[in-house]
Amino acid sequence: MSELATSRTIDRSKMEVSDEIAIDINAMNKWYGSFHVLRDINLTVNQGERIVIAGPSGSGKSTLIRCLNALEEHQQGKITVDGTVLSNDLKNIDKIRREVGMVFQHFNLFPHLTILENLTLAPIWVRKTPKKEAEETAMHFLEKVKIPEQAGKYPGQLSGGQQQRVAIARSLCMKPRIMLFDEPTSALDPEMIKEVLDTMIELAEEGMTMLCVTHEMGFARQVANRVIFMDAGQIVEQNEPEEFFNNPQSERTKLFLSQILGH
Amino acid sequence: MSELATSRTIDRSKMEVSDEIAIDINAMNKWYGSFHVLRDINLTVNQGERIVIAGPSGSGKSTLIRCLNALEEHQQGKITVDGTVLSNDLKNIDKIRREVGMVFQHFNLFPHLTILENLTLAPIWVRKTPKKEAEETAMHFLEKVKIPEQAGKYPGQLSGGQQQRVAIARSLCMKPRIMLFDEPTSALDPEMIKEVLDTMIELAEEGMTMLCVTHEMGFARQVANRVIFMDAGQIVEQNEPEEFFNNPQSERTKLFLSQILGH
Amino acid sequence: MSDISFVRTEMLPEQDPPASEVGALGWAKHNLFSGAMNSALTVFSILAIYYVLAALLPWAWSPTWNATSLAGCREILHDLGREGHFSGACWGVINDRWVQLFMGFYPPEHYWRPIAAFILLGVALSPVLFSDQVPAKLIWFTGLYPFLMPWLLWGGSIWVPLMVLAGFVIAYAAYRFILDKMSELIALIAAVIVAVVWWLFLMGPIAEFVFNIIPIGMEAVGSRKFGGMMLSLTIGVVAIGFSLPIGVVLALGRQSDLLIVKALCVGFIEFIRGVPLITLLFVASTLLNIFMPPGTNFDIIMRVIIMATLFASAYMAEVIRGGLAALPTGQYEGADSLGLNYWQAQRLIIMPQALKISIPGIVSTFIGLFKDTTLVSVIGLLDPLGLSNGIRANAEWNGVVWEIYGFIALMFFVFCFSMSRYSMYLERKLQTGHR
Amino acid sequence: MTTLSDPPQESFRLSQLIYDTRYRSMTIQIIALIGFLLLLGWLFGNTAQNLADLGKEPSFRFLSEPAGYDINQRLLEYNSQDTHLRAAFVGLLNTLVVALLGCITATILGVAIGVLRLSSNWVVSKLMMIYVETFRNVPVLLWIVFVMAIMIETMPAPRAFKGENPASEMMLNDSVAVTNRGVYVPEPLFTNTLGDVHLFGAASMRFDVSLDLLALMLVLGASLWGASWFRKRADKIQELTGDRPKTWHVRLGLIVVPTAVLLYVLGFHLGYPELKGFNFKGGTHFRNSLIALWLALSLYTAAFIAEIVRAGIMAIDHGQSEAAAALGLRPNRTMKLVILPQALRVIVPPMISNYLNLTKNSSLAIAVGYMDLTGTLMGITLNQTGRELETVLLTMLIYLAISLSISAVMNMYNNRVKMVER
Amino acid sequence: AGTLDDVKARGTLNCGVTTGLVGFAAPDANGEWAGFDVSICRAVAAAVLGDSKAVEFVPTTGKTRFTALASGEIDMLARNTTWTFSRDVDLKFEFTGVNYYDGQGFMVPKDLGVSSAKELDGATVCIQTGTTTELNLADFFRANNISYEPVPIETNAEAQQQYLAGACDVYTTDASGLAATRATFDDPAGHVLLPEIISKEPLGPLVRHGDHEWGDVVRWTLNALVSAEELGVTSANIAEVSAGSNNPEINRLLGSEGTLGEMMGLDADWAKSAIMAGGNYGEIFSSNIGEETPVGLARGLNAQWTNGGLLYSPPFR
Ligand SMILES: Nc1ncnc2c1ncn2[C@@H]1O[C@H](COP(=O)(O)OP(=O)(O)OP(=O)(O)O)[C@@H](O)[C@H]1O
Ligand SMILES: Nc1ncnc2c1ncn2[C@@H]1O[C@H](COP(=O)(O)OP(=O)(O)OP(=O)(O)O)[C@@H](O)[C@H]1O
Ligand SMILES: [Mg+2]
Ligand SMILES: [Mg+2]
Repeated sequence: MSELATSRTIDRSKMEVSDEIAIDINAMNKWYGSFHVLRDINLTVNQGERIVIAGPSGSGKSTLIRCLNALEEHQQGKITVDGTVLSNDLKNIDKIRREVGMVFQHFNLFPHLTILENLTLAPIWVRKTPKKEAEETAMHFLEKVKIPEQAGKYPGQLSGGQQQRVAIARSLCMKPRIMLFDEPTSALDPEMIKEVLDTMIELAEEGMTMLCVTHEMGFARQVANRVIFMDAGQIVEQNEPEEFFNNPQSERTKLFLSQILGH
Repeated sequence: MSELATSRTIDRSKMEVSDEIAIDINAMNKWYGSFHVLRDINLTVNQGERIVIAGPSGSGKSTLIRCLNALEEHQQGKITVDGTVLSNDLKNIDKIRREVGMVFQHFNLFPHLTILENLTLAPIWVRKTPKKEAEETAMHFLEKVKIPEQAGKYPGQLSGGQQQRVAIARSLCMKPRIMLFDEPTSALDPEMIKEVLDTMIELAEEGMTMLCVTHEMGFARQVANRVIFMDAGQIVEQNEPEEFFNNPQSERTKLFLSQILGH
Repeated sequence: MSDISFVRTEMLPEQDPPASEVGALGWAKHNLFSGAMNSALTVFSILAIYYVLAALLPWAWSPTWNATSLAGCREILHDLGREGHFSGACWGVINDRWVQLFMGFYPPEHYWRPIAAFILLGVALSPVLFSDQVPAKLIWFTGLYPFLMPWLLWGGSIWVPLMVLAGFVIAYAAYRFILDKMSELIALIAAVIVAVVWWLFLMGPIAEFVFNIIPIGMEAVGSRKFGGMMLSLTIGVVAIGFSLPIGVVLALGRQSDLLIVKALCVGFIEFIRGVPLITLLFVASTLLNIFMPPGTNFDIIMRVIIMATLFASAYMAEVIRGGLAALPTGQYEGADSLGLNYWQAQRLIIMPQALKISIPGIVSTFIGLFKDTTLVSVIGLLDPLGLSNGIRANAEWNGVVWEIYGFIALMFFVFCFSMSRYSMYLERKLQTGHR
Repeated sequence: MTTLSDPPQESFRLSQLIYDTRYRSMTIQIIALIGFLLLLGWLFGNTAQNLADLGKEPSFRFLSEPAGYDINQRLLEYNSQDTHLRAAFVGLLNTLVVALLGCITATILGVAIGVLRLSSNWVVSKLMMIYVETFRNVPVLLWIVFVMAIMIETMPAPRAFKGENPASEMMLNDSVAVTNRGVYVPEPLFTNTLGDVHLFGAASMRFDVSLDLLALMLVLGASLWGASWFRKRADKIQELTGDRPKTWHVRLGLIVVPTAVLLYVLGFHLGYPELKGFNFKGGTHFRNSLIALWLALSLYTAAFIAEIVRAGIMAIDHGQSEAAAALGLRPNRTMKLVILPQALRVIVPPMISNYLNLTKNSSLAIAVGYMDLTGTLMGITLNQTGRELETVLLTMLIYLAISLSISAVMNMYNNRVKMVER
Repeated sequence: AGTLDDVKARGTLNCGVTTGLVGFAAPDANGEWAGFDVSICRAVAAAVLGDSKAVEFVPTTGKTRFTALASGEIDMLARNTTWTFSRDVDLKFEFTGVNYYDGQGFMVPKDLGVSSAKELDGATVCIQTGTTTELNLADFFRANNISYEPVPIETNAEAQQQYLAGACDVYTTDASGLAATRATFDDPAGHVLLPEIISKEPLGPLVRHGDHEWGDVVRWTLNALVSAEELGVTSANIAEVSAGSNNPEINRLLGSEGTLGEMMGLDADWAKSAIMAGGNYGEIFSSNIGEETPVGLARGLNAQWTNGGLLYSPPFR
């Protein structure tokens, strides 16, 4: 794992954390059939926080963040996102999904639409933005992720890193207040990882609330203000990045860190 | 690109070049449809020469060596291989193919046959060697490429480097006088590249005439006695390796070398 | 910001999920009643199932197995107090005729022959289908089976299939002989001509001559005695068997860059695939004899098999073309660079791989053809469906409908379903198999 | 090796025919062509010889002779004195009708079943699996006779509608009668009818076009065009403002009102079927043979289409619908905007071959007495005239033409869809 | 060579029959064919080969029967086929006699209350296709200027099914077929045959045009069966009678006098074998379709000329 993911200097000054609560998870439990994937999760995320979630494979990281925008259902406990309680009520789910953007490991761009169409689809159909306006926003975000010239192409014609940046731009077009990332760089080649991490750092600098499942520890150090370590469906340890990496408390965390930073 | 492909000391003493002409290409031209791929190629290769062909992608390197064993047809000029004129006559083509071995980038082993069967197929059916004898030869060459223990396996069960060595052994089983290599290492992981290059160096030491398309410049330095640089379907420059690398003449060659050795 | 550091000192044990998530209840909640729409669908489906079963089961539950005529059935049901049109099935007809529905008019004392033929078919196919579980030597048997099967089914002198086989040997010998002297193209053409001459003109008299000296053979059974399921299977198996080589040739022709050859193959394939099978069967029943030299006379089953073979070949060609297309060009180049010629490359490198990829497609073609053999009833052959007419033309069973149709449908279902499952299994195996 | 002497300027040698790659392919092709021509010649020779022996000369004159038989199901006016050619034409139209109807219903059914098979509802998905397996693994001919038998045996005969206390009653306010002879529904009639135009005079291909129908189609076409213009306007508004105006009532009005006015002007009324004598009179009669064939073909083909649809949808990565959901798209929008456009590309090509199969299978009409092309030209005409060669070949050619045109049209569509995706 | 030689060389007779029609031809559970048409085939086989079992029965449909015969696939066709001009002349066949005088009739359910075919205006009529019936039917209704709705059906079994379920009001085919079909009904009395017989349907065996030797064999075998009934020769008394009788015609017929068999290229006792195969015409009739059988046909036109029928065999002389 690359220790230092990016070479640019990072401006931590803008990354302020407000007191407003963005996400509140209270005694949440989830089962797949009879398998207990998430156990008694309690977590509060403030507006503007950048949280990195790490942990061994199968520890429930993806499941956790997928619960936050109702891609998975939880069975016990209460999740409040941006003041809205996540229940079975479709209206609430719609509302939350509009506030929360998500980026997947495998990009999940729509291959039959051009990049521009990928970006404007949801604004037009969900937010009811005029097409023109949606396209302007889209181009704005494409410029932000540094590929405005690809607007007319199809996803299949782009490299992995470019595709992932388009995926980030697609989420941003919905103007979300919170962004979830599920291992956004793990399907990419080393050169491309950098492009994507740069984009994410920029986002962090602008004060976006972010929950990010990743094993890019360099990114965690530079950007996160909290690192959460999960194992066996539970939050085992959380701390500020410096503390977390230099002075892990639990045995499991130590073991995990030694493995991941070992080579 | 690794500068020094192999660490063993190379015995250049045995690599003698005789006066006999192995390949003679005279004013050869080739078109794909109306696209002029090879332009006025003139090249004479003596018995025992080791020639490396380099050049940017699409410059016609593969096409050139594929013309030499009639995998592609040329439209103008004369190619003489080992004394036989490459014409439309099937008999001549058969004869040349028997004298010329070829190793491809993607190995092209036959996945439904075991390694041993891959090696004995052509000797049995083309050279009409008795099966027993063919198998002995095959085992001999398998030992030479250092994987005799894999004889009974199927290609799918071998690593890329092992597969490429089997491909070399397969060509050798036909006892060719000339070997053509088309980027034999470019589909391999770094560790495997070494295995394959070692095998090729050994071959060179035994005095085999070799034409090799490759970007392994370390190999070119150590083994080749001539490097040919192609661009846009033409031979732009040819020279001894030392001269070629240290003192390139043409601008294009310089540009190419700076790119390929640059990082 | 509050202190965010947190360390869990004690790991939580796994807990059982809430009662509504597991067990029958949880299962039902997730699989049957998740949402109003789903619940409605569930109720509706269960009602539909109930309705069908309520109509079907009482009818099917009918103790008429031993009745010897429809009137007998009615009497039995009458005695049970069941009256009316749908009071109960008349299973007596199945009891009386099931053997016939399977074997047609094949002489009962020879029933072992078709049974053996179809069991041996399984053995012959096993090296292809279960290549990892049976000895590879068995492939020899696979090669011999095409000669064994007709002999078992039709019987007669053993010398006929042996002489047909000899044709291949002679052709091969001629090929090798000429190959030493001339090009392989000439050798190939000569071999074909030699074989055809042998089969058409020499084989018959020689086989008869040898038979007179060494009379080994089985009692001949004419194809008119074939009927029922056995007829369907015979047509299906023989047609698929013969269509395989023809399909390979057509597929190669369609892939080739020889314009005329390609045009001929494409024309044939598209023509056959463009017309309904039934028109081809009409050609078999009304025209084929007109196309043959005056005086030739195959019986109708032979003619149907010929047309079914042509029909299957066109579909087979497309299946095999798919297999060929799935091979990387590197395989051709590898073969070329080793100096193998076209036919060697096809035989040793390309076909073994292409055919293996095509097996699931071949199995589906077979299933399709097997189902389509029911069409022969339209031209008067007594396949199961044709036999059902014959059976209903007997005074005892006149008026029986559902029982026979149901039984025939069941027979086809069992055959086709098991084959389609098998081909699915093969597809999975091919996907995960080495490479 | 010493210097190479120039090869002698070679003249053509015979062996080049075989060894020279340039001539070799020629040689093979010419041999193939000669072989093919020989085969063809042999077949022609045999045929001519055999026909001469039988005293028959191939001739299509019989086509212009009176057919002598009646056809119950016909779109054109026809009687037993019309020619065999016209009978064949009537049969051809019947083939096309059942094929068209079959393709439409098979698609609807198949898509529904394919989607339901993917349902999370256990009972429903298993039920659909049973449906698919049952229908695909039993021959279609058996299904045709089966469905026909069910129609005949379980529906009431017209007689059952008779008497003081009829055993069966008409449905929908006495307007629809479901009998074992088929279904009778009200037919549209016009008091102020515009009459018919007769095309092709007295030729065998002649047919009448109802001007009423023509006028209706024109008006309907215009209305549809208007409606689509309206929809396009809605698209534009959505593009501009983001909000999509509700247009369905305007569009519905645009379609319904002009048509209704025209119907009123023409004096539209329904002719109800009524039991008179042996049969229902009036109304439109869908014969049991048509219904049985249509149903059986649809049900059978639907099983295959369902599998195609299922495979098509499953071929779409699950991530696609998750991504759409994460963007806040509702499931039906996701289906329409994301899943279907992708799935269609996978689905269409195998769908074409199933349409072709359905069309070819419609030739089994013979089993239920539906007078399609096989039943007329290759059936009664063949039997009455004894012209096997001519009738069978003609039938094959017509089917071939149908098949080729279906695949041509569908391939065109296919290419268009492909273009969009680079 | 002629068909006769072929048959002798082959050792079996290939005889075309229907795929199944009650009383006329149907296979039983053992695959043995039986019926009125089948008996004719057996008689010919017995006459030519001396073995009534030496027959291959080839089931044919209305459409395939003529090609099967023309192409030589079958030696004779005994499949309730109507002797018409065009079949004899245009299709190039030779009818060798009539084994059943039939006519096309109508059957209706009794409760329909119809007593004449002329009252059938607007009725739905089931017809078996591939026969002359559809032409007769079209002619009849056109001549009487009434409308009808034809329902063409491939096989008798399906026609019967449709008729019984009420999918058609009337079933029309040869009257013999109607009677045979009615006989197997649950309630035969509930159905009536209408008085109109709208056509002449002389049914008989046929062979290919031009092979007169073979035509003679089939023709005279049929005549032998008819004559035998006229002369009182039955399968029961034939052993006794063939030893010699006072009636010279019987003697000629059975081969104890004269060389009739030899003239045809058959054994002297050809007719004896033919009669022994299934009895004389009367016996065949009564055991397959006669009044004691489920089919229950009366002799009617098919009685001997001496009994007011049309059966009249030329003399054996
Ligand atoms: N749909 C599902 N049904 C049943 N079990 C599941 C499902 N999805 C995930 N699981 C299980 O839940 C556990 C947690 O999965 P999750 O994907 O959240 O892990 P993760 O921490 O994201 O791992 P990774 O780093 O490999 O992505 C795993 O054991 C996985 O097998
Ligand atoms: N079969 C073909 N038909 C048409 N053009 C071809 C074909 N094969 C190669 N070309 C074109 O010919 C040119 C030379 O191709 P070639 O494969 O010889 O290049 P190369 O030098 O081997 O490149 P690389 O390093 O990428 O392998 C390229 O522009 C290529 O696009
Ligand atoms: Mg994960
Ligand atoms: Mg290359």
